[in-house]
Amino acid sequence: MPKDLQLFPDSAATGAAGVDANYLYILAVSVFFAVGISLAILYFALRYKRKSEADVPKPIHGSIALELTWTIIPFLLAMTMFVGGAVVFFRNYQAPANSMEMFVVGKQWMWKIQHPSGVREINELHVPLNRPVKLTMTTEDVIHSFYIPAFRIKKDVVPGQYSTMWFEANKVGKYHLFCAEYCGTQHSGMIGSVYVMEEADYEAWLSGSVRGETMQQAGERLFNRLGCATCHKADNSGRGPTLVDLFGKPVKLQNGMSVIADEGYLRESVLKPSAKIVSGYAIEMPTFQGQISEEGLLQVISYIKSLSKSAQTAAPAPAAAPAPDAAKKGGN
Amino acid sequence: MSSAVNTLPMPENVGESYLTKGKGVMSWLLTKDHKRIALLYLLSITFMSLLGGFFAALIRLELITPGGDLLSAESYNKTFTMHGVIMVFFILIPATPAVLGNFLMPIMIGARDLALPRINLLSWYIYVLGAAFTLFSMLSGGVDTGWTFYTPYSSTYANSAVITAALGAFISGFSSILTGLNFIVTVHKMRAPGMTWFRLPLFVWAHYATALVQILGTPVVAMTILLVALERLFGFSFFNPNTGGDPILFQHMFWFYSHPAVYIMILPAMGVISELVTCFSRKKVFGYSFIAMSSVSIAVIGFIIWGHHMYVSGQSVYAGMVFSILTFIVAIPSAVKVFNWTATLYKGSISYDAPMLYAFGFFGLFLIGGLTGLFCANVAVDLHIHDTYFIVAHFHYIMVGGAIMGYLGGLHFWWPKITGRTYPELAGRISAIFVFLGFNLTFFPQFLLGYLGMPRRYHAYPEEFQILNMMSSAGASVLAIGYTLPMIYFVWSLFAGPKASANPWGAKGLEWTIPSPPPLENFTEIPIVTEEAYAYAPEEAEEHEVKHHV
Amino acid sequence: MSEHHEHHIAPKSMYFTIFGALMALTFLTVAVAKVDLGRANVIVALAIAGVKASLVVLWFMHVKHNTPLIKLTVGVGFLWLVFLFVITFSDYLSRGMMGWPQNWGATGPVILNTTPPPGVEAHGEGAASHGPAPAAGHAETAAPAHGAPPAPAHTPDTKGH
Amino acid sequence: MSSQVLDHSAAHPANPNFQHQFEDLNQQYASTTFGMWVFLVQEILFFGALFCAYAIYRATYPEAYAAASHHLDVTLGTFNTVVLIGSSLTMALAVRCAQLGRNKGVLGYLFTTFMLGNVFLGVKVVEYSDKFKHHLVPGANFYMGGPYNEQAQIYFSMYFAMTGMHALHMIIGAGLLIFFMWKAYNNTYSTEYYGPIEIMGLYWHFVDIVWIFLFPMLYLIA
Repeated sequence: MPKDLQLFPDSAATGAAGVDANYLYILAVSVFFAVGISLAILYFALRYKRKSEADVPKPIHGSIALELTWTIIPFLLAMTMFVGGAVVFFRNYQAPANSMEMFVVGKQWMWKIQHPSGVREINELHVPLNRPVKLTMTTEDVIHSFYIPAFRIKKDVVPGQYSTMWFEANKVGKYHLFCAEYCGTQHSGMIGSVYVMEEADYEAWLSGSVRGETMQQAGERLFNRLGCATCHKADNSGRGPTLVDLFGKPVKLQNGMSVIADEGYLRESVLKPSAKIVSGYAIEMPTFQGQISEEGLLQVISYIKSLSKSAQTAAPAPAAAPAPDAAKKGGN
Repeated sequence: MSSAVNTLPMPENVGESYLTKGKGVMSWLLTKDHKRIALLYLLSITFMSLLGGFFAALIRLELITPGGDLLSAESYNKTFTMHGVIMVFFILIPATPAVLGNFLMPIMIGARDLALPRINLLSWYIYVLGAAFTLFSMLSGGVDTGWTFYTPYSSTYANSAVITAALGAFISGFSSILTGLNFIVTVHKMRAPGMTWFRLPLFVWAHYATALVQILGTPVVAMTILLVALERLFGFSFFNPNTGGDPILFQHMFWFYSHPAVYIMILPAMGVISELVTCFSRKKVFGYSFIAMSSVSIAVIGFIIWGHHMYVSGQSVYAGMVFSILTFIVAIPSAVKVFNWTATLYKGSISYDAPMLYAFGFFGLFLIGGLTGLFCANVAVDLHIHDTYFIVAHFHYIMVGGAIMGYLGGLHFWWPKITGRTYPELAGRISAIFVFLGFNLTFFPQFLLGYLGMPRRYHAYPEEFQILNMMSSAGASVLAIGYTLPMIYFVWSLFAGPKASANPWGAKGLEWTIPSPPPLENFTEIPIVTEEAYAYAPEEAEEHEVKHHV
Repeated sequence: MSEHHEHHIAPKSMYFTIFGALMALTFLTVAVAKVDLGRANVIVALAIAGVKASLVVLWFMHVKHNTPLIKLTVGVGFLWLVFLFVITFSDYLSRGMMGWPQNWGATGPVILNTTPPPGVEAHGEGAASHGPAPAAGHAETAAPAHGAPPAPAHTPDTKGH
Repeated sequence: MSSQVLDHSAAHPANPNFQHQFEDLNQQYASTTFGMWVFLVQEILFFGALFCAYAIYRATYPEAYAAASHHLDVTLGTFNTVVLIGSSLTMALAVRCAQLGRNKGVLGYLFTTFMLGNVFLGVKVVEYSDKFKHHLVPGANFYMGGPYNEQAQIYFSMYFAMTGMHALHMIIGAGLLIFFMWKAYNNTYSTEYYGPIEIMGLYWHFVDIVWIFLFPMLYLIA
């Protein structure tokens, strides 16, 4: 038997309060208007019931004053609702600088989640309490939507692009994870759960769970195996621009414009190098489309991020780095 | 209780009506008379609504239990897709304009027929062709992309009859375009002398605004669906991410039409409600020009707010803000309408005939539907409720609570005029009450489900949502009863219903000055209109008798 | 309501002058396309096409001497086109703005997103010897001064004609 | 005389093409031409959606568009533009003859328009076969070479969609021209009844305007 009838979802993230506040405010205004108008209609319907067929009511054309009042007041109310929503929406886009990075790859009917420390999960996400977590998400096939009702957030993952979303869990527990954008036969099977754990439990789980090399190490291994290092040398002597200290910085392009080197830019430069050529370089880089999976891309990007001093996110130092110490910097 | 007193001298039903004026099937299939074409539409739309309703029943039955045990996942997806495609393209969009609009609009403005009768018949044949394609796609394995055909699933990954269903929707779009074209030309060029724009009944204003949306919106979705079909058939890459295409561009072009399409569905119903409220409170409408202008402003603003379907889709933050402000602005004209209708009831002489009960039902449901739209327009709340059952409940309150209630109310109100027979009054009231109660029982729990986070289009759902889903399915059976009642007593009234007089409700409007059912040419003489719309009260200043020479 | 309007028949010469103008504009637009004006090419091509289209609409389709209703209809048609273009582009142009995550990748034109997010100085300031010359001003054509010149000596000009 | 009732019988002209739902031929002419203009507004939006997709992808991949458009033959495109504007001229002259009631002139000009339309379609067939030969049709065996091979598929998808839809409208137009040539042959048109020819003219000029925008957008990318 399902547990008792729950009418309001529990909230387990800092962002949830903002959404609930907006919801309750609009609910209050709506109930006020709905009840007001329904009572007016009911009262008029009863009060002015047709007594006899012959009676003909006095015609009332209308009044400009009344029309203006019930145009301007709803307009102002609506604008306050807009502002309430916009504030929370903006906050949702600004992931705090010190947030933990996690990577999500949607695939027809499962969520593959990678932690920077190398832990991989399917349809499950373990997060520490009171720590901002930033998700960088993409999909290998169709559009899905990463949705955690208890945190009141969702974001579509679109093929060919990275979508980002962040939250800060503030209540321990196990919460639903849904796919909210229709994605095919098992759309309703693409669900899972998010475990919010105390800091200590999270560290214990992290070290306890089986994992190989960290994402940066896997990225570096891929970086060398695919031959990126031959052109992208650390001292910028190769045929391609150096990647040291690149992440997060604006890059001057061939056509005179500049663009911020974020995850999406790095991903596109790997898969479609000709799309944006760095100024001063030839179009020589081959496409790696099909030679590198979405997870591999995320690992290479993590490696490139690790080369940047300024964008050094507080990636949790792997508790026990079983792998040999980081390969020597900057490739051969 | 039904008011039978007529206030205008009534020509008795002399001569042949449009029903008796031509015999045999060909006289119907090749008719150019807007009244017969309206009846052809009535039959085909009723058939399609049986089909759409069947799929709705299947969905509700499936969702009684958390596990997906009535239908397999794939057939459930095909069921809700077919429910969506049939309801949107073949019932909600054509219903009021093609049936009531086609029949009444020419008569209301004092014309013999629509401006382009052959194009009107062509529009019905295109509708039938589109319906044939959609039904063929059903027979050849069904389509499981949802009525929105989102790429890249619809263009690359779906392995069902997507192209046939897409062509069905594509073709039905042109039927809607031709109806809109006919209405615009007729209102501009065919009004009787004296029928100025601000003497037009609000029913005509609402259909004029609808026609604007049909003309300006439908071609964009027609092209978008064509591009998806080309991409799927020949491997062209319009929205294919592998070659640099952007699935979000499909969503932009799709919703550019599909949001104004919801105004194609609701505006005609608003037109019907304006007529019902004035007739049954026997009073001039409150703020005539405000209601007329709010219809047109809904049609225009409706075109620049489609992005509220895409707040979480990867659209930029800036665009989300722009669409949110504009979406809140479009809510204002709808609010103005509801306020004006309520004010019309003030100091009226209100009778509770079946059409008026449908109008009260419309008020209740459209209020909830419209106000829940504010939640969806708010970007923060939409982060949570997008693609959940909150959205499903919202648009059902507007589309079924608004558009279908208005359509049924209009059908009851003009049934005597269309068929010359009177439907059983008590049965009409009972069906209105059933529909109102059944509707609230079905869709109100879904608001709660939505905020709890139950996503849309789910074949199986977590257990804690079961109680609310069961309530919703229970309500659906009451709603089903409410909808089948009219079908029974309308058909019954065709044979055994008492003959209807020309003006059974004592209503104002040119359609009530001609016999029911009306003669083929509508008017023996084109009338000269000299008074305002809904001039119920014998005001001394405007006391002009509508001249009639039989 | 039928309004009565007399039809004046345009002289044949009008049609030929308009035809001549259209021919001239056609060859003009082809000639201008050969000159590389950078992004202005699109604007010029659209302007010429706009002039040609309005010539056809006003004279060949008789909208010039037509009722205001017809003129309004033509105007509404193009106004709705502007709605579609402007609002769809407002999404695409603002995807990278103000340092928000660009969720880049498949699309996102480069036009407006040149401001780095707050607190991040431009690439290469620190490592003067690394990477192409810091984006000081528009030094896009000068060969970037850095360690080892890339293989091809001159800046590869991908903007071939 | 201010009779309240419009005297109905006098307004019925004897013209066989008069449709009875109208009051008189003027109302018929006004309604039908206005109806055509509303139809053309719908066509503007129909092609507008295509141009919007084209514009978004051109802003996103300007170099790919430039590289791909070099595979189009500008001289053939220019020739086609001249042919189509010429057919627009002859169409306008046909309408003028109809207004003057010269059915022979109408027939002649319609025939010239019809032939020019076929020349245009012939050139399109040549261009399309050239694209097929050079593997430039998007899909499995598309290969353009060069760094922009991927995004060029978008350009050519747009190319085929836009010029294909335009050619389809030309074919429909050609069919209509045949119908109107047959009507002109039967001396249908006169100074007070020439609406249908003007409507055909509006349709043909619209298709010409679409090409006026298509030509620079597809062929003349620097």
